[in-house]
Amino acid sequence: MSLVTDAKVIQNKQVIPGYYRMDLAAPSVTERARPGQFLHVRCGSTHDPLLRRPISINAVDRRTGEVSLLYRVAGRGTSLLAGHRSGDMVSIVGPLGRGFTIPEGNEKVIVVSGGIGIAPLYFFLQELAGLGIKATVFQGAATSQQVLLGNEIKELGHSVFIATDDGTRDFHGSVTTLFENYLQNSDFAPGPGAGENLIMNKSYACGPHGMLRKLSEITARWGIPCEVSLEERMGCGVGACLSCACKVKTGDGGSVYHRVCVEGPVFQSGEVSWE
Amino acid sequence: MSLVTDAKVIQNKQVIPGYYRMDLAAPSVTERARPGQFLHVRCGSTHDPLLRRPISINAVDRRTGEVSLLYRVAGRGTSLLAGHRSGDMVSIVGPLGRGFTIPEGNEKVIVVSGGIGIAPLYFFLQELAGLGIKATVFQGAATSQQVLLGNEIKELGHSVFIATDDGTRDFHGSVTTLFENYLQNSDFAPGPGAGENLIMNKSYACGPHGMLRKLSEITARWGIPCEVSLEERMGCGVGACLSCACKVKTGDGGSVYHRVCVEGPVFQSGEVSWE
Amino acid sequence: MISDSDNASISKPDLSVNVGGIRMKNPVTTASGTFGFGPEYAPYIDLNRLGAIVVKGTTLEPRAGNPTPRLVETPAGVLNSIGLQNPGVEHFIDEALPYLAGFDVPVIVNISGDTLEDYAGLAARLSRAGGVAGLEVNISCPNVKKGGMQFGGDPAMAAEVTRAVKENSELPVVVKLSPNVTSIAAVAEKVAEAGADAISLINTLLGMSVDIKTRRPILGNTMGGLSGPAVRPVAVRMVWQVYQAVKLPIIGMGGIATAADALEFILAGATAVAIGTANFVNPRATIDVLEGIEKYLSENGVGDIKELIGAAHG
Amino acid sequence: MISDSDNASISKPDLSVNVGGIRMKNPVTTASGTFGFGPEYAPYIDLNRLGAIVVKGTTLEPRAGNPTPRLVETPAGVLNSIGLQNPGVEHFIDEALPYLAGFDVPVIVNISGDTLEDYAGLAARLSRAGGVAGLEVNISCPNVKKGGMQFGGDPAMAAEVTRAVKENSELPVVVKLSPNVTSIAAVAEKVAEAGADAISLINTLLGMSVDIKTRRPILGNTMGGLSGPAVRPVAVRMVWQVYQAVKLPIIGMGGIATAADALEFILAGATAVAIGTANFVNPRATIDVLEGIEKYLSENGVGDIKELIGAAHG
Ligand SMILES: Cc1cc2nc3c(=O)[nH]c(=O)nc-3n(C[C@H](O)[C@H](O)[C@H](O)COP(=O)(O)OP(=O)(O)OC[C@H]3O[C@@H](n4cnc5c(N)ncnc54)[C@H](O)[C@@H]3O)c2cc1C
Ligand SMILES: Cc1cc2nc3c(=O)[nH]c(=O)nc-3n(C[C@H](O)[C@H](O)[C@H](O)COP(=O)(O)OP(=O)(O)OC[C@H]3O[C@@H](n4cnc5c(N)ncnc54)[C@H](O)[C@@H]3O)c2cc1C
Ligand SMILES: Cc1cc2nc3c(=O)[nH]c(=O)nc-3n(C[C@H](O)[C@H](O)[C@H](O)COP(=O)(O)O)c2cc1C
Ligand SMILES: Cc1cc2nc3c(=O)[nH]c(=O)nc-3n(C[C@H](O)[C@H](O)[C@H](O)COP(=O)(O)O)c2cc1C
Ligand code: FES
Ligand code: FES
Repeated sequence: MSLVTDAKVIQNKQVIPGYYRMDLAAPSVTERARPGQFLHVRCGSTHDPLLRRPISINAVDRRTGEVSLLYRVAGRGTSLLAGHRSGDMVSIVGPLGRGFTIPEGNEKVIVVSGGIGIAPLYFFLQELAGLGIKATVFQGAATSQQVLLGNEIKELGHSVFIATDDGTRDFHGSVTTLFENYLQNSDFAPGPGAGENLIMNKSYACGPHGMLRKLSEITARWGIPCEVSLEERMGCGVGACLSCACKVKTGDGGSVYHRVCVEGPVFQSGEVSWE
Repeated sequence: MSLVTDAKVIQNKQVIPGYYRMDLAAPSVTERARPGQFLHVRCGSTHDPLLRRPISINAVDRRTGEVSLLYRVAGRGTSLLAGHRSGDMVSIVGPLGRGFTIPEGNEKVIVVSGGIGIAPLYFFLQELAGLGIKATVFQGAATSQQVLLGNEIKELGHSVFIATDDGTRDFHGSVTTLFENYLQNSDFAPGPGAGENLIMNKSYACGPHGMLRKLSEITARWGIPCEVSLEERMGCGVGACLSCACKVKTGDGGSVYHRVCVEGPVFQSGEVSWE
Repeated sequence: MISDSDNASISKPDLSVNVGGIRMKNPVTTASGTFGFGPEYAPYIDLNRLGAIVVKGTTLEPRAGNPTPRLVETPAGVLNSIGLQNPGVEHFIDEALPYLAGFDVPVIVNISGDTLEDYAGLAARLSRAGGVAGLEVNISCPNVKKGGMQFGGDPAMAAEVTRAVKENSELPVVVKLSPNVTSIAAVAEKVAEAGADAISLINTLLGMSVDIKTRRPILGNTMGGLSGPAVRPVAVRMVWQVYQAVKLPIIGMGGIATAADALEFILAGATAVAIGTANFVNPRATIDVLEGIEKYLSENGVGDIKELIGAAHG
Repeated sequence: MISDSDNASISKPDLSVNVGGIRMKNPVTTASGTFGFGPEYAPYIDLNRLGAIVVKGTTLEPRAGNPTPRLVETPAGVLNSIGLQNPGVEHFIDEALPYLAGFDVPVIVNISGDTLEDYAGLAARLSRAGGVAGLEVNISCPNVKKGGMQFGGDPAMAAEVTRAVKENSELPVVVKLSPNVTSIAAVAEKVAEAGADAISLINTLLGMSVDIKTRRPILGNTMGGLSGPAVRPVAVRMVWQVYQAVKLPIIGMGGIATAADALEFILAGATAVAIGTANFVNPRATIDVLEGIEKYLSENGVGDIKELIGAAHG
């Protein structure tokens, strides 16, 4: 059972314009995958584009051995990926990276996603549901049309609050503002110095860099631990090339580079040196 | 009506293992194409492989505006081409190059093909049939299974003699030997000094370089004019880069490089400097 | 989003550039040796839309060129060893120039030689010919008098060639640098001191390829020049370095296939860009690049291409 | 067709090579900086099957490395500006070497420095460490005492570094050449005279890339090193030239992704080959190359890989 596999495409379809979902037959992945981990995917078959592309595991079906990817067509690699059809083979490496910490069970879990950031968080929410944990999900998208998996998340039993940049659905504005409004108006949220309640809350996030930085400030201010899934340009995906560096604070006020592909992609927001 | 077009794939199917036929909707090509001309075909969509590949026009249907290509999967470009499916678009440039001279009508026409060399010759034989000219075709292939279009050529009304390298069909040996045997045993063929008959024969050939060189010797010996379609690695396909050079004899005993893509791919075998 | 782009759509952006005295209506030209003498691409594009046409390398005497194979594809690139096959300068003046005179586009003639005298002779002859807007001096040729070392490999020799051409011509002189050097800036500096009006770069990177079936080099001439998208990062870097080293306008080239590629060169410091190998893949590449640059300027509210030249230096 | 291949299948071909005293059971090794310290690829391949392992570049003191982005993809290549991030030689000896000692594979340590003293110190320290089969001297670093010019850009400086290392170590010394030079043969000759036991090449080609959205260089460090299939023709050419210039064994690298690529280098003159960027694309690239070479030898009835080294020179 190797970490590098040629997986058969079960289906690959556009879910909304510019966003695709690909299901792959990959029992070796579904067996081992944990939420927040990613696959390193070969999008073409030639030397151009050369590198694999990191794509989060969006969902797994351990019964069928199928793993789902949810991806946005961002450039050359992902457009080649979008051209794949059922029956094609795709070379994948993984599952790779360190995923989200699964809560012990008694925390109130908050999930904040921006755009395609929902991809790894959905898998996380699947696992939580399996453990009987209901999360409060804040989901941001550009427009109402781009709210991905909103219904599926509700079906898992989670509460979902939606923010759209253009106001075409629910809250008009950024998801971080929505989240902060919520914190201010809700009684479950611990303000600074909320004491015992503090351990009762834990947040998990994935989205654009700016959103995560903002969220990191907010959660720090409110004293809510926050795990963020970061992106960086990757070479190897396995820790060998040191290209996916992320600056992480050291105890002594300095900083050191960690590898997003091995020590991440999930980091404690407080340890990330946001700049 | 441009010489560079994105043509829709009507069908692309394997005809025998390793050989494909692709039909493209390209009325701008079918209108202008002459036998022996080629298309410069973009096989992939990225920078690797970088260059187009020259593929002869195998047949045209002027009624439907469809052009057919018959190709062997030789390497990276042609294998990408083989992966195309109906509905895909393929960028083509052409028709390019100088084709075969269409006989005046009173010559006895001989056609000699080796392997995939039948591709452009089939289009030529189609045109001959349209003009009411019946040719004598010598077709060589590695094995009986690799005799392409043999029946179709007969259906056009031409006589076909087949040679296979492994003897699995008809003559066991090279097509040039078969052809020379034929010349020796037939009365239509002019021996050296056959006088008037000489202009009555004209031969046309396409195939591996070694076969064409051999054929050039034979036809020279028998005094039969011979047109050969040559291959050379191409860059531009339009005469600009001078990479597809073919050494052609000059009157004064010297030689000069001609461009296979513009002055060829069809040359008089007598003018080619075979080496 | 902002009305900048609306403004831009009212008045078309200014695309004109001046390359050391060669006035181009836009920055897009052709790379020598990839565009023949012009007519080859006339069925595909309107030559009149080009900023300039740089023709195939010309020598004093006709050259037969190298044995075949002359071209081999490599990952995202090609190796060529054409060997300067050309009909010689007299034939060029008699046959090719009159055709080009029919277009409203500056013609830049690429010249090559084995000795300083060759370059001097070519410069003098072409200056008298009329219809030539400028000379591009290819110094990637081996200097036969100095044991075959490339003129372009040595800053002092590159300067000598530049002087030989300048002394024999009133035309704007663009010196085309070889990338196969330790310091492209050092070569550019010497060439600038010697009086060059502009610099073009890069010529091809020296490379080779071996056929594992025959166990011999593939190219008839053993080594060849690498071009195409593969070399683009090297070319952009050299444009960047030369822009910092000298004040001359630069014609940037090496792997440009799209407007985005061309803009990389302009931002790195190129005043104009040349399209080479990409013509083989897309016979309309020059025009596609031109139209893409126009679009970028409009969409970004840039009124004049000259604002972008070297802008990446901050 | 012929029974050669039948014979070959009876006795396995001899794949062993000797690179200046480093005895490798086969010619396949790893390119420094692309294979970490070894454990990163252990989940994908059996490290024991490698001819040698060349580890990430090591310096005397720990280095933090360059700001991000550190990597950008280019056509058939990548530009990197990692900046020699590494935990320093002491940490390497304490943490990485013991792991590697668990395999029956020679370990070659790639060393880098800003001064001659750095190289001398590293050589001395690693020679005492035990478990090191050889040193690979990366001379593509800027010499801080000489204003930042690369050691590898000047034959005399390259020779000085070689001597500094040789004088401080009994280990076989492989000097890794920079391709960013006018004459790779000239550098190789000086390095050979200075006592190198072997030569490896090529390191990365200096390149850069500009972001047309931000209008700034993409890499945090502005310039970076180009590697991957794009550079292969340049690398093969340099192996060919160095093979003709000096008698030393060569470790060839630059864009090798398949056995066919590796064989090009061997036929051009390489005794061994290193796989770099290809590991990122195919974590099993080293083993795939090895198995492909074995297959080529068997199919062509070659009993010993050494028969092929430099065979393309005819
Ligand atoms: C751990 C991880 C998990 C991910 N999971 C998902 C997922 O589930 N779904 C999904 O859609 N995407 C995901 N991404 C992002 C995805 O990897 C990129 O969108 C993809 O690599 C783009 O490839 P491309 O060839 O299509 O675009 P490219 O042509 O490579 O790039 C498109 C544009 O993005 C820029 N760019 C490329 N990479 C980066 C980068 N790392 N940082 C900043 N700019 C960059 C390029 O310069 C270019 O402008 C993930 C990324 C990481 C690191
Ligand atoms: C005018 C013309 C018409 C053609 N018509 C047809 C046709 O109708 N059907 C058809 O199947 N093929 C035809 N060919 C041949 C076809 O162009 C090649 O088979 C194709 O380019 C191979 O591309 P590839 O990427 O698949 O193989 P590659 O990977 O490029 O090459 C496969 C192998 O062939 C070698 N090679 C590639 N090109 C050449 C060359 N020109 N000379 C010698 N060796 C070479 C390579 O080194 C490699 O070993 C024609 C060629 C020409 C010049
Ligand atoms: C087939 C071919 C022929 C060339 N001939 C010449 C030439 O005659 N003179 C010259 O200065 N450069 C010549 N070049 C180099 C190009 O002008 C250009 O510098 C180089 O190809 C890099 O640009 P590109 O990557 O866009 O092709 C030639 C390049 C190719 C591919
Ligand atoms: C991410 C990365 C890091 C590298 N680090 C080093 C290094 O530390 N020392 C060194 O000598 N070469 C280093 N190199 C260069 C490689 O060892 C090799 O010479 C080069 O990449 C060419 O081979 P390739 O095309 O197979 O990758 C590095 C290359 C890459 C891509
Ligand atoms: S991508 Fe290579 S270390 Fe993370
Ligand atoms: S392929 Fe360019 S001239 Fe023929």
